[in-house]
Amino acid sequence: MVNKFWPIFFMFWPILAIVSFVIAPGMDWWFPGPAMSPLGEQIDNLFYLILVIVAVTFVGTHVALGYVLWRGVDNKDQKAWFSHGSHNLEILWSIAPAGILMFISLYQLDVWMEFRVKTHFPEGTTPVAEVTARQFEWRIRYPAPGKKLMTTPQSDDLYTVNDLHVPFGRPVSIRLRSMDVQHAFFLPELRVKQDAVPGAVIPVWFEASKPGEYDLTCAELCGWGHYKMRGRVFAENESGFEQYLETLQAEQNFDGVTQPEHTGAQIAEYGIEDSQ
Amino acid sequence: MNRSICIILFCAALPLVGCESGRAPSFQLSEQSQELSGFAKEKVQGELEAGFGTPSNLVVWSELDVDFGQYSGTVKKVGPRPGTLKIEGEGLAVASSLAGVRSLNDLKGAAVVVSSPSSVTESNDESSGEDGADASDARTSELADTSSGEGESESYRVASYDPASRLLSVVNENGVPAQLSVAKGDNVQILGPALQEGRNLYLRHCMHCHGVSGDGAGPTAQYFKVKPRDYRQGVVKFTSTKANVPRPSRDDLFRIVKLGVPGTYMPSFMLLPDEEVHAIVEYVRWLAMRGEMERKLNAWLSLDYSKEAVADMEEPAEEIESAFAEAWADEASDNITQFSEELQMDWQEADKEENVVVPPTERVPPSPESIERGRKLFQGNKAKCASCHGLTGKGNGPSTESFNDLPGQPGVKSDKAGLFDIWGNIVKPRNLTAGVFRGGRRPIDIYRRIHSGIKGTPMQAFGSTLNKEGEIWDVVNYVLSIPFENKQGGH
Amino acid sequence: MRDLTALVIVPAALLVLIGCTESGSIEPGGGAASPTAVTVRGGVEVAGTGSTASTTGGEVELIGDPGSISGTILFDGTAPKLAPVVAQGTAKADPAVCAKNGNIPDESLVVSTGGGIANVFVYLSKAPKGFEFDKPAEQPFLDQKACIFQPHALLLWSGLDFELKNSDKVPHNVQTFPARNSGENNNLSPGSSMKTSFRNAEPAPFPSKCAIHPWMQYWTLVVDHPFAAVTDADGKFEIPNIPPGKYKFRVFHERGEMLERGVEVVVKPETETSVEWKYGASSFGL
Amino acid sequence: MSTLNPAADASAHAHDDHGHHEIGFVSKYIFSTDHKMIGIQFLFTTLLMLIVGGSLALGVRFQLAWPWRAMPVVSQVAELAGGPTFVAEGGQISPEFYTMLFTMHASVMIFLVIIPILAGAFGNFLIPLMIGADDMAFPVLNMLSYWFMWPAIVCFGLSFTVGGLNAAPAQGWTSYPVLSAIVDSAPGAGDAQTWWLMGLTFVGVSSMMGSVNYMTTIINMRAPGMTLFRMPLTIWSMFITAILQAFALPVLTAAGFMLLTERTLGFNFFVPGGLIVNNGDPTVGGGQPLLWQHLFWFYSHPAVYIMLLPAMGMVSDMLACVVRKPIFGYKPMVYSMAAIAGLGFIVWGHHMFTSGMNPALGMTFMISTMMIALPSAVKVFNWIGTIWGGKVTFNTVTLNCVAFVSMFIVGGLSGIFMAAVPVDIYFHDTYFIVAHFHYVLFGATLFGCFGAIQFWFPKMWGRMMSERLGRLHFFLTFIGFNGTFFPMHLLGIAGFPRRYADPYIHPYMEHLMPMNQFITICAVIMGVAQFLLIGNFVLSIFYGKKAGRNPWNANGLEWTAPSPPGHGNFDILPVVYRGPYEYSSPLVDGRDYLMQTERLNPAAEAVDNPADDATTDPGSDS
Repeated sequence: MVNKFWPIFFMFWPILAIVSFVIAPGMDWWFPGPAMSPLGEQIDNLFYLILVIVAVTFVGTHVALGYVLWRGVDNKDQKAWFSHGSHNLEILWSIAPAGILMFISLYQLDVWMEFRVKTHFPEGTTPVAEVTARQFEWRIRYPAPGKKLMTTPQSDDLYTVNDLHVPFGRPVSIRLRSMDVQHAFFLPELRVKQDAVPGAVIPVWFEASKPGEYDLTCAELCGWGHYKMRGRVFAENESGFEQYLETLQAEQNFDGVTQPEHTGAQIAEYGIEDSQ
Repeated sequence: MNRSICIILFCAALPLVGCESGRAPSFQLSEQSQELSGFAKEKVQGELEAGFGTPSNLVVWSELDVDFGQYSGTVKKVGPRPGTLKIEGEGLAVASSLAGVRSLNDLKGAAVVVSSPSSVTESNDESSGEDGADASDARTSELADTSSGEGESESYRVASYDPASRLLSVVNENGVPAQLSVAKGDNVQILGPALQEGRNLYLRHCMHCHGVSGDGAGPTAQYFKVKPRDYRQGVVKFTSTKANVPRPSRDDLFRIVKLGVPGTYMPSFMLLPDEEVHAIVEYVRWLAMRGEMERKLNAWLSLDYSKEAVADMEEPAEEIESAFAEAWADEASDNITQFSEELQMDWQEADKEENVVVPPTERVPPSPESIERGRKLFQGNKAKCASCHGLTGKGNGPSTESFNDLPGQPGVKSDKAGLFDIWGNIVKPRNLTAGVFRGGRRPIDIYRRIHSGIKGTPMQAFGSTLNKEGEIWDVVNYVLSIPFENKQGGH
Repeated sequence: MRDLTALVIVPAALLVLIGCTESGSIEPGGGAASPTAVTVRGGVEVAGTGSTASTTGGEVELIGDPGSISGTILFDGTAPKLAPVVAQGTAKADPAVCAKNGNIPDESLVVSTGGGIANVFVYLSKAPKGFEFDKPAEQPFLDQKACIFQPHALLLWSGLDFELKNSDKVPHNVQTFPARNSGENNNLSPGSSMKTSFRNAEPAPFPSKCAIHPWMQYWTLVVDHPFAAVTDADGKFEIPNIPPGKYKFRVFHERGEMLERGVEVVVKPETETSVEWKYGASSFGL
Repeated sequence: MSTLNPAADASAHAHDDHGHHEIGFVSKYIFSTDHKMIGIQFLFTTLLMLIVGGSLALGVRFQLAWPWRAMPVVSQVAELAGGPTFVAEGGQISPEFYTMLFTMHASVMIFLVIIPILAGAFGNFLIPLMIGADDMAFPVLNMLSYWFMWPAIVCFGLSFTVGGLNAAPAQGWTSYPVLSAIVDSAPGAGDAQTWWLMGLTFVGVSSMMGSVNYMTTIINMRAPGMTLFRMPLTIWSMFITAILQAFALPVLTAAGFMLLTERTLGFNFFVPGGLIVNNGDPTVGGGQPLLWQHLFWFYSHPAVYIMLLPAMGMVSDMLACVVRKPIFGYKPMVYSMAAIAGLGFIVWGHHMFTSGMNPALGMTFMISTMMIALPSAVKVFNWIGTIWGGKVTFNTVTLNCVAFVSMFIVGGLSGIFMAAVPVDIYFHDTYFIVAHFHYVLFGATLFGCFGAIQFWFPKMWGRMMSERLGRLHFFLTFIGFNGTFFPMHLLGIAGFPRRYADPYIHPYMEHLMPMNQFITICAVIMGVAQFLLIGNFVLSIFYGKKAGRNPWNANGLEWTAPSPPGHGNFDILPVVYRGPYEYSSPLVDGRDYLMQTERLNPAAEAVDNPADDATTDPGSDS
């Protein structure tokens, strides 16, 4: 039995691996919640598709490996099997993977096109804000309520930081810029990621399918404070969004007289409305 | 043989996984204190440690009459386990006028004072009153008692507190569950929760730039073009307070932490929960007070007992030292009391309603006329904004080129031309065409900067100069219009 | 066999680490190894009583009526001629007004023909104990003429308002750099004036300047007692009405800085004690 | 019988071999032109660097597991080294020091450990021995290629100390501009980054020299009868690697120089205008940051195969030997390696799916990337096929080789997720990537190297390494490795980004801290285990069991030479009659190996008559 230790050992860890993947969702070692955008759902589906294919391959290869090892250790023959391989097998295991891989890659293309190719963006994608990444925060510029987002700053634009409010239920886009180095606009729950490249303005569209608060992080090393770039996308209904812009406008035009001073607590409303 | 080898190798490798070195963050003495001669430096350090403690053992100092939050409750029953108390009613209640201390949870290690009802009833009544000052007066006087061990009161430290079960477990100074000499109905108080949580958050979020001692010289700061604020003079640039009120209000600090300072490395902490930001604000104020205390002690001692002063006295060293000892014995007590009064007064001033700059009139609508008037004032001889900010507001006025005098040191010239702030850094007058406003872009923010200047910088208070109706508003309107001057046509 | 060794060692490694993790509790942001504690400290107990002699306060015997001190501070040798800070017509700011018809002199050392040094502060760092006095009725004011501060050395009482004036045709401002008060920086438009004050006494004179015309400097001493004086153009000063006793005076000059940390002066009842102090070029870094 | 085996009567030669060439210590051990000594020098250097890179990694892990706590060793060492001193902070490192830790970890591991240990150490040592040459084609160039490592090491070392307090490159090993191009953009972007680039250039020069040498040697200096398809797969892999390096490296070197000139001479390639970095004045110029990424990855993706192929080759050789069986599908193995190399040049874009490059490129790169998985798959199947029906004895070599295969499967499969563009949108720059390339580079390559060290050690020193320690080391490393890197897949799926000094300020990651602590514990076990390897290596040099010429009963030419081989390697010029994998050949009885040099039947075996190859060529199917 001792000479079987190692085959068992090499069998044992793949089992652990599989198990860990099986229990992972239960242990909350999985995606940060279900995909909160239609595109995200497609991405998840692709992920699960690949996961299945990969899992099968993984199990298959390791079973094979374990089997040949097992057989190998108690190979009582005086000599090993003298073989230089099999042409047909080679053909077989070249064609099969090729087919699968080809399938996977072609199957993905349309999702990619939808996400990145401008002509394939969904109907009615409207730009809501300009997000400028800088070390180490997200500076956000909205058009004044009822206005369109201009490419250059306007005198009545509204500014805020780290807190991007958008209407949910329809595709919206942002103009993604970087003020200094390369950053990446990453919404884990929405499965959106796009680098902010210095010197370029990149339109990024996404659609929050439910109202709520989604984390916004930076996913491209941007310096010592890379981890500090904590922002959020706050998806709310149209009226709530309008309401927000108006509050922001009021706050921003505050002249110290005409209305009660916004104390810290009230600023926080924009920041912390409902984070229990 | 192999066995032994691998054991040896394993031991050799242990350092790799060696446990924490046990080192803890520590406050550093300021440059001036370093200039003091040994014996004086000792005293200063001792005074600061006694009054403020170390980052890992903060001291709420009764001489420093500031509210750092307080939780209090009444003992329902002692036990079940040794060192645990059950708190009556809702559990620990906030007994403090301080905004930010509600629902702080990180109480571990905070000081607990358990005292018999008689000695504390009145302080409870008062601290529930609106006026924070009175409440804290009562409390601190009582703290003084507890510290000096009078009255039947005991100090422990929090091990844990569970709001749900209202079970508070405490340990004594040595960290072992305390043998409580506590009776039902005794009053329980947890001191300075805001300060403590603030310290934890500060060490995590702020220390790398602003430094453990708040000297703006954290390890990361060395790379910045725009240096982090050094709190130790108690001065911050962007305040809502009047020109003659030197300190920022709590709200000012809160805004800065929440919104960040565009155009600098100060990021926005918008998404930190309010309580945490409040706690950070409290800790920053406390650090500033510590720095000021050090500064005041220096101002007093450095004249006679700085290294160079001692060097050019003819008396022998021990004579000077004994002279110092006398002087210290004679004056320290009064001075320190006075210093702490001064700085509390400064910080209390800052939080008073009447010291916030409120424009007499509401904003003049940004009409072309108003903007034109603003331009005249900006460029004209009355305010002469242009001499620093330049005729077109690019921040390149003649003063930035022609002078290199360091502030507060007459005759001392810098090798670089420019304007300097009190921290010795060159400050560029803001380039107003960029549309980046560090102290906030609301009209009121800009109004206040014009009205009472930017503290610590050559940007002066124009409140008394632009005193005619709406003059400041005109300038504000002009300043806000500068970034768009050339784009107005297309708009 | 071999695996036994391994099985011994793996837990060992684990243990070491677990040891580690417990030595510092796990939640992030802890920073220090030891847990934070907020403890209480009572009022400072400092040994000694208020009445003992102090190096700076001086010993006072309140016997008899007050005397007075009059003194002169002289420059030892011939004072050098200092170049003007701004020569006529070369002002880098507002040449239309500043240094238009005349140099702006360097006032960092002003010596009269008689050798008296002006603008020297003579003061006690602390009022002698147990002696009452009242605050003066009015305070000196500060004026700005032809881009020069007048006076160049200002002696103020703490807590009393004093006036800042601008008699020029250009805006000025006054930026102060005190040690124990908080600095201010007020703009003064042409011909305007304002009032301000310092709350705390200062241990030593401090400089102030005009940020618009940085060559404009003056020095202020804020005191909370009457035992201080500034020398006039001839280097003379007077401290009237001072109780008999032995004092240690500070003598401060902006260039020579602390000329004396505690020069001893004995005041007899109802007599004028006159003193004369000489300082050579070296004291002024010349 | 023994007459058939030159290894048997070799001891005599072995002795007088040492007598012959008397050369001074310096030229023998330091500035040696002997490929074996150079290989060994490379080996020692890389093992040393392995420790350095490893402790840097542990620093990273500690911060991730217990953020902002006084860091045990690394911070103290850094202090000793005149680096950062976090005294006021009580040993709590600063965020930029964290970025420096992972930057230097990657740089050291890639440029000073993996590439040199494969090409440098084993390439040098094995190539001449395996093809029956007495030395490299250009011995002096060979020596230089080692001694150009040291300027690189010095530069990397300097980059830690210059610029005063904790200034080391902090841009990640990819050093993307603008971060790496503008001096103010980050701590360590100053002189440190410049030194780093110099170091990179030196490494490039070093491996360029190596690759030229390898190609020439392999083409020109094979022993009589060593036709291309009789070469061991190790040689094939080294050959292909050399070609890869020769064609890819110049691009990186050029890019490096462009960045250097941009930083030092004010040229403008990568920095666009109008950026406000570190709140300074706006930049001027019309550079394009993506240009760097293209150039960098055009080298660095092939580099991944440079870091993998030699291990594949060596594992193939070792595997065939330890299972006493011919390699399964020799020619497909060769072709697939060639295919990997070829495709390796047209897949670099999959590192840039989210970089905002033209989406059309994204599609093409996805397809080519998917395709490159194919040859890898073929190789895996062939390895399994090789073990199939073999006689497996589990010594350290076997264990490491099997681990190689197993880990490579995982690494390869996880790659498919990233090859799929839409899925990569989510996985880009998360810990899934980290898991993936550690499975390939550590899991595959390093296990291969551990095996190779054990396997060829007797050839280097004439002694065997300790089996027990070897297996213990393998066991701990394997456990530690999988415990460290497998959970990282889950971290990645949970959206845990790379290069975060304190990820837990983001609420959706707070709950991942325990897992990170587990990972760190495993990482420490793995790190500690490496001391077993070092100890085993050093001790066995002196106390190891004496080994004859052919301790493994292997077929390769190197086993006909004495152990250790003297100057000039072979006492008799080897003549090759067959491929290297004739294990368990029916042609001989009583033993299951048949060396390449053994002449059985003159009629059947010509020395180098291609027509006859058909009969003995292992590639032909039986």
